[in-house]
Amino acid sequence: MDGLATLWASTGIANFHWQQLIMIAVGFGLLYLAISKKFEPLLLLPIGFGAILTNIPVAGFSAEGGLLYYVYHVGIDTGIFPLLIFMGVGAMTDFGALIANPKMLLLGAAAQTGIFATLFGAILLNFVPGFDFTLADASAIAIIGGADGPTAIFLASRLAPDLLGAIAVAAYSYMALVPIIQPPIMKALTSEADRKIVMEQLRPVSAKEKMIFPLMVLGITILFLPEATPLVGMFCLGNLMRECGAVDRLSKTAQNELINIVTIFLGLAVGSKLSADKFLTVETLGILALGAVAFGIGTACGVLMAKLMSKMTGGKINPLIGAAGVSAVPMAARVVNKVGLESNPHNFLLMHAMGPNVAGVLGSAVAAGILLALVGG
Amino acid sequence: MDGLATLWASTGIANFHWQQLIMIAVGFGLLYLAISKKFEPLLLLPIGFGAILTNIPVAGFSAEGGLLYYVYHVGIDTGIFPLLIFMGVGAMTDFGALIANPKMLLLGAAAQTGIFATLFGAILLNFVPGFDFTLADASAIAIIGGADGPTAIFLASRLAPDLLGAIAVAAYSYMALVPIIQPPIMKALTSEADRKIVMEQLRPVSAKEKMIFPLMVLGITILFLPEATPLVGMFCLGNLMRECGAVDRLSKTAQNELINIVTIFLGLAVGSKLSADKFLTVETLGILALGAVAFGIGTACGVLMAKLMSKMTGGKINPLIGAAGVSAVPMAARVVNKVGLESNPHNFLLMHAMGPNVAGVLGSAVAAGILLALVGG
Amino acid sequence: MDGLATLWASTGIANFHWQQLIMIAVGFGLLYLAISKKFEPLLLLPIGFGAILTNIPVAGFSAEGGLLYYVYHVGIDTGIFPLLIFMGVGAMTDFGALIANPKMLLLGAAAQTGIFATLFGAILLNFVPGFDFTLADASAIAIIGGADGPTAIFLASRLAPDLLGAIAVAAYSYMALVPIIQPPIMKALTSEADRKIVMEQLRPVSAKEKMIFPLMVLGITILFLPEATPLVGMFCLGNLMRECGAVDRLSKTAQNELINIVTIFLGLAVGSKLSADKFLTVETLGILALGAVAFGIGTACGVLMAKLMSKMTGGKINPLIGAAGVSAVPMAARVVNKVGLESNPHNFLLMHAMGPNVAGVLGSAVAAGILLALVGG
Amino acid sequence: MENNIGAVLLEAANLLVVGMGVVFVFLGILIFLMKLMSKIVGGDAPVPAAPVNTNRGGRKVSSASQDHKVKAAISAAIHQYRQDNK
Amino acid sequence: MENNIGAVLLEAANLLVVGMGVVFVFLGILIFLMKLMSKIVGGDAPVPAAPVNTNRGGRKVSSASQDHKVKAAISAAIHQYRQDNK
Amino acid sequence: MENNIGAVLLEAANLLVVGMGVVFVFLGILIFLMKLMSKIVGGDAPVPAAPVNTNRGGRKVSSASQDHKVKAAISAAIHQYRQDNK
Ligand code: NA
Ligand code: NA
Ligand code: NA
Repeated sequence: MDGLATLWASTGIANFHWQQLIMIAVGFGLLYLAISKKFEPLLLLPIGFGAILTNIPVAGFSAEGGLLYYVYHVGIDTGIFPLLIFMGVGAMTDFGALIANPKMLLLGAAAQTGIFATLFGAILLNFVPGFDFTLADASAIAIIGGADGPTAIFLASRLAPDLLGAIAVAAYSYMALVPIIQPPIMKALTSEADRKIVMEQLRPVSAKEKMIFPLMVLGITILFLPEATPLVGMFCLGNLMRECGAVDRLSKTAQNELINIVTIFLGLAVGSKLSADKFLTVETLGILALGAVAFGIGTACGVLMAKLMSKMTGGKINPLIGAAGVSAVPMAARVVNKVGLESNPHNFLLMHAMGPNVAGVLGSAVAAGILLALVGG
Repeated sequence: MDGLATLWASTGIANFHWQQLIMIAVGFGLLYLAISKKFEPLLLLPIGFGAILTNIPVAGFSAEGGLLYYVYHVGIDTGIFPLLIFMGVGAMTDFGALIANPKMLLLGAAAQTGIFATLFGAILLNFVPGFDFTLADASAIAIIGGADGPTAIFLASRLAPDLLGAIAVAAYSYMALVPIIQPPIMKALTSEADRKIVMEQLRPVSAKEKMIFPLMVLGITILFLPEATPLVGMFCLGNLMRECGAVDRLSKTAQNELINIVTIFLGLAVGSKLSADKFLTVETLGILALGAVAFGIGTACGVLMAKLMSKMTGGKINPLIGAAGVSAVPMAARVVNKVGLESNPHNFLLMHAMGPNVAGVLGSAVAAGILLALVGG
Repeated sequence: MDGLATLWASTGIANFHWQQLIMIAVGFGLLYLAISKKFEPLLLLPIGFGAILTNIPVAGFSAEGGLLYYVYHVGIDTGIFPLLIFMGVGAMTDFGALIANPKMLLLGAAAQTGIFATLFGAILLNFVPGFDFTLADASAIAIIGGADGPTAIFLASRLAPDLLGAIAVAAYSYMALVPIIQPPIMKALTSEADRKIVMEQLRPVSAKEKMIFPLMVLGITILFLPEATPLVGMFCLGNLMRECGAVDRLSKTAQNELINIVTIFLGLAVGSKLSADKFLTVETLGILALGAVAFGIGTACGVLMAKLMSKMTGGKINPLIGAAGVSAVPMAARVVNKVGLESNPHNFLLMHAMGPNVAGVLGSAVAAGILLALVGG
Repeated sequence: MENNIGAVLLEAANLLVVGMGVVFVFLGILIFLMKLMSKIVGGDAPVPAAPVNTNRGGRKVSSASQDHKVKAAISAAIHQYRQDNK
Repeated sequence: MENNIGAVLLEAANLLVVGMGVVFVFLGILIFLMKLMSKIVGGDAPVPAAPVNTNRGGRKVSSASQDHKVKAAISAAIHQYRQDNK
Repeated sequence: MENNIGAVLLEAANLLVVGMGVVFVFLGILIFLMKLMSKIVGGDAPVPAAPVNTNRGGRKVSSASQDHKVKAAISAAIHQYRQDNK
């Protein structure tokens, strides 16, 4: 019966390192957050599952020839998966609210302060023993403040692949935590009177404007920031397919089956980066802390900018909508709406917050392009 | 007009080997079985078509640079296609009937005797001149008794790629033949009184139980049989997506578009292994014979185990449901139901047979893991 | 602030070559044709977008490691994308009208004269200084006359990859221009009396005939022209899935999600071949001119053949339907219907024109096979 | 070089003749086989739907559902067409 | 060579015994764990559907009502937006 | 090493200033262009839906009537085809 001995030698029990057990527990923790807490379940469920699979001893999911090895190298190493997700998100995004009120872009810009301030903070953290972030690491970590999952994954795969797992987990977790992180900051920086401001109805937007918008965004990105064109370009392609009215079957597929398929694989591949040696480090704690800081600063700067604009327009803008500038579509806009309703139960800010919300997506893609141009390659 | 001569020299007529003609006939035969006889058409149609394409002279479908060459190497050599199919099947499987009656797992275990007995039989066949199966070959052949297509393809791609075509064809053919193979065995091993036994209604199963189940299966597979985690893990991922209620759009895509796309390619790639030199051998006859034996033994052992359990529970279990333990979901369960109705027209065994049926899927994945651990690598 | 200098050095403005600007303008022009003029938008929109992306300086979409680099090499270099499109088109094609009236195949044959005459013309063009088409180039260009996008892309990727961009753009543009190119030719070659001919109702076609048809086409292609089996085989696979009634879920996926996904990527990859050095040449002008000639000759020969058949059958065939033999399904058939209605407002030729129309698809796939056999490899 | 073009021209002419010939022969064979098939499987009968249905008797219902599917396909196509032509 | 087959046969017999043993042990453990789970999450209770439903019911209703409010707000906003953009 | 961190800190500060500056400039240009576009394509007009609709209306109607004819032809043909294939 030496078969039994061989079999015993190949069990998980006989091969576990305690770090793998902890990482599998982390994976189950992510599944719990995804399923029970509804934390961005579409991504965190496959990420958590991938984290479990990659830490199974003997099975070799992420070893050469393993399933996750292939998925990671085909989809993330090449940058293809996040770009396809971005195309799908573009096909799902309605820029109407932003086109009706272009100034909202300033809120999407202000909220990016979270990114660049966190970059500075990450380097500061190097004074703490145990941390040694390069500028590339710091940039990849800082993009968590962009509150945009695919952008974070894309940039991390380019600048700091070793930190990708922690960065992606932090990005999606904080995006899910927006309803908890943002309201206190929003309330601290605004007065009750501010929050009661009713904004005037948005003007209607024509189909033609919606169709030209992605081309315009693409055009100026080409001119001024070509490093951002992979992200912005695929996003604009999706949005153009959505708005042009001529390729509805492609648009429908891009925002349904294609994005679903890619999401499953992207999640598994990100999870495969949650190995013990990469994740169970003090740097992960730093990343989680910096991510929270980034979200906070982004939210605060968005609100402050909105407050400034409110002053300058004589109180036509409710400062709360500045918080939506971090992106985290559509969660942040919903949080704005909810906080606004608490102060004035007849004041529906959702559509007004959608403008800065989608502006935040563009803003963080632009920030990613700047970081790629200055820090990358 | 030397163009005509060149063209003639490139016709199929001028280049055929008779073996290719026979294999193309085999391909058309598989199409006939798939379309007219409804033998597992979703797989046998693309397999048959792939068999035709790969045997066309001059066209080079399976030569380097050919379509089937790429599809095989990307999808089967890597093991990705069968694993994705397994994920989709997991997303389609309802374990409710098994969770309500966990003892049914014993039937799913008993039916795996077909696999291990056939392995022994395959080695015995080496006494016949012309056969020379290694232990790896024998294991890959024996898994046909698991009555599970993707498991058979996955194991064969790992242990005996040269036999993959014949093994896959045998597995799917016998799965389609379940309604013909099983009833005589079932009737021979049970009495009319046995077959009339009415089973008590299954208890309701909560959504929470269904959600925890795949995680539990994954957990003990990690602990005791990590070699089985590629198959079991992807199956559990699909099932978790189905049952958790948080990622319905992923679950829907996994069990529809994604599995459909992969099925087309998997079938073509399997068909590409039906080349004359691999298929027109005496070993193929051996594989077909052993496959039938495996099915028969699996069915018999399932029924006998059910009979034993019926005795021990004082006749609360209808022995017929043991036959469903081979898997071949849901065909085997339907056959049980039909044979049961012949003896007692008011006795609906379908839901009771679904328990052993899905248990059989787990059982053969576990058996595959054991074979990989002991014979593979 | 040397960051600003670095950033400026990486802007598009600082890196543009004027040729790239022109090619980006060409890309926007294709988007305009696709969206505003509805020129085959499903393909021309992604082609145009791909043309823009590939010509962005710094971004490196088509450089090694860029998105379009991967898409092109995975999908077009291998020939996989056009073949999958062909499978999807097969799954969308109803051969009923052709099966009811097999003689229509002669019209599909006659219209291929456009291909072979253009091949001759392309070589003739070598007398003009600046042109230097090889026989392979000429063949790839000539296939534009087949009025079938995926066939043109497949053949060009095999025989003249450098010309692929221009050939694909020409093929889809002229297919979209069928309503403008064909009517004058049709009217010039037919009399008012010809155009008034009412054709007798088509006989009903059984499901069995429809199911056997793709197998028969595959069979004789295997026997006589195996070089055409990649195209014809995948087309027949799609059509068999459609007509056999046993694999509806595969057929549905092939003609919807799968073809949509592949269309997006195919378009982008074709667009990536629209680089300045390949497209801004006098050869592109030659290709555009030859393509128009090919369409014209194909249309004319189809109509003339139909006229001959009309004479021989004593006026039972309306010569207009010959024009549909070029393929461009279903546009050409619709044009026939429209021109027919102008002469006789009660004469609906649509179903009669569908016969030659789908025959034209087979005809150009056959022609492509001949060119591959005689000119290729 | 013009001499060279001449040689290629000859080849192209050769291709023109051989190519069109083969296209016609190939599709001609197909015509012949299609007619043969129609005779064999009964598609040419005066009331052609009837024998087929009888032949397939048990599957009559399924062929009806097949029709249904064809109709669904047609209406899907029309739907798409309308959307394209908006 | 027959001697060789003999050795492989022995190995196959070994596999047969070990394999079936492990399959039964593995699925046996699973049976045990499933029963345990059913007891813990309450699936085995005499009227099993009830406690489970109550258990989840509380959460469901509260989250549903919360959801409902959000949905009302959203649909009001969307309605307004649509009218504006007509 | 702290000296090294100092250098990187300086670079990070530089990035903070340049980065935020470029983000604002970039999105500022976009604001300008969006307002320009709205003026050109008529989205900002007092009754903005009207001119746009008129603008596109002409095309829509003509293409609609064209569509109608084609659809009539198609549906006639399909009707005939369906009856034949019953
Ligand atoms: Na953002
Ligand atoms: Na099984
Ligand atoms: Na054609």
